Amino acid sequence: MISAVKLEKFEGPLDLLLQLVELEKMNISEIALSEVTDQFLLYLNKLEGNRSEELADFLVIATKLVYLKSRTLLPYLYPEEDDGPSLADQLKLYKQYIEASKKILILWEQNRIAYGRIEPPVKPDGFVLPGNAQTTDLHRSMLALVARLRPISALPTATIDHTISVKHKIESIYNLVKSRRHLNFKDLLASAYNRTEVIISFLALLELVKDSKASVHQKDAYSDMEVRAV
Amino acid sequence: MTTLSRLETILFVASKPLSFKKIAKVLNVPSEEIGGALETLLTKYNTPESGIILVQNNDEWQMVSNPDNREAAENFLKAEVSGELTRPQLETLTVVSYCGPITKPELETLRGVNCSLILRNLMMRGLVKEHEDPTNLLPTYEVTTDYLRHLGVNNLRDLPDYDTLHAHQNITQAFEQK
Amino acid sequence: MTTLSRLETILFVASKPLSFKKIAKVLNVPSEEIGGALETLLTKYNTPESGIILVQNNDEWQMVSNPDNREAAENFLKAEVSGELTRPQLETLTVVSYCGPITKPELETLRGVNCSLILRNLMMRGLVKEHEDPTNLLPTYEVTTDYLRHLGVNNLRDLPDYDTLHAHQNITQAFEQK
Repeated sequence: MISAVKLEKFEGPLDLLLQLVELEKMNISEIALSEVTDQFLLYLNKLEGNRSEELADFLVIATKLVYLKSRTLLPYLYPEEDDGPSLADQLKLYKQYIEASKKILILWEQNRIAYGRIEPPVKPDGFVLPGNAQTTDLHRSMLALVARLRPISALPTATIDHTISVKHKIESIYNLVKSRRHLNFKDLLASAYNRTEVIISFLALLELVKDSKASVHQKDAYSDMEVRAV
Repeated sequence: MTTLSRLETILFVASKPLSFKKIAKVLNVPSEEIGGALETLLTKYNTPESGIILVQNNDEWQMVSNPDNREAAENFLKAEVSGELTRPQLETLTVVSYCGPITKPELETLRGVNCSLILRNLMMRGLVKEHEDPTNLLPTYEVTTDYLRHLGVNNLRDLPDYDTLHAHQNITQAFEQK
Repeated sequence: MTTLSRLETILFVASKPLSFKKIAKVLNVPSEEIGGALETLLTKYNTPESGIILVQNNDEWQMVSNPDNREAAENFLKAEVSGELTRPQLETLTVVSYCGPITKPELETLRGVNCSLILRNLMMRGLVKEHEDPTNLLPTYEVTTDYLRHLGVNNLRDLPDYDTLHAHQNITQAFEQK
């Protein structure tokens, strides 16, 4: 069912999601979103190479999708409750601004430009030192600028590694959840080769619990946790 | 001379956007009086066939030429090239136009992506400006009067579907539980 | 657009006296039409309470501020050239002081915003000067000797922490990323 259709270049996770939904010719709804979850995760895989710094943004949406999907898979496990603004609402809002941006582009390209006058510069009679431009003011202002110039571009590598791993875990837990009803936390850790991965698995599980309200049961302290696929 | 007349004069000589505060300070009259005078000037100037237009960008005001007379104006000044907007730039500008002043987290929630670089980029092009609000911990972003001039729009409210899309408080509410 | 509207626009943006001939050429309409339009503008603008008036000197025409509002105009210009610097102005002056001579694109990379208007204002105030470098296509900006003298500094190197801040790692990095 995963279509191999090539999408236009997408600018971000919401853009990708919108394109996927529109490709299926569906209106934006929770059902439509859960329908395209698999495609979304597929694109997530392709992202790793050149757009890894955007991964975190895509993961936020991916977790919401996985939650939606699991809720459609096992609706009886979810109480009927309003848990705030949904991803569908968010996407609908986003779409409104995308539509508006097309109109803005038309205005921009119309080349109707208003001009101000060019007032000939007026030279003051003598030099006046502004009250707030002493050496101490310059110094303070320069320190603030240097602090602000701290590079903002890429996420630290550690964060990227971390998000990639969380992403894999979300995927593998999601797959396990899809194929089985129950599993033990130990099973999830079976393939962990170091402590970091154990932590990551636990984080991923928490993420799922938080977002999907997947239930985790433990009989006694330190005993294995049973993860109920939700 | 009347406040109206003096206001008209300083908007004319300023040749740049003036804030409400600055106008009140230079003319040394109460703000309410300035507000009324600006309204009067708006009705006086902003008619379809006027050669001079008053642009309002939130609390900034500038006297500019009618965008429909662009060609005539460019005989006397260097033509300003609008330049292309990339898709992320366009998308961000649209949101800031309709929802400004907007904080970075709000913008990011709406667009679903980190916006630090794109905001820096738009500020460099002079299309968006940052505003440090002392009552708010986070700076807010809004479009510049230069951007409005390039769009040929007198006021943000004249943008298509402005009222619907300017649902700023709804956006904040919609996502505060995020 | 009407000739009247286009005439109003060019008189507004030109900021200098325009000859009848020049006007007719730019607007590309017969002289009689220009004559009529100028008459209409005269009645529109030259009323006692107008902030903008039209001045005719033989066959030259210019839009100027009403001389009766001289005080308001001067107040405004005085505030522009004396008085405290705004935060963006101070920051620009700071970068020019610590990193000058510097080109406008370099300055804009560091500040992250368009600096044209600010530079113009700082030059008007005699704080910064432009220097055309024949070996470089772009002019560079540096602080004036007047400014240094008033600061009581003999040399920019005497500014606090000059050596560290002049070539700070964050600054060189910002240039490289550009």
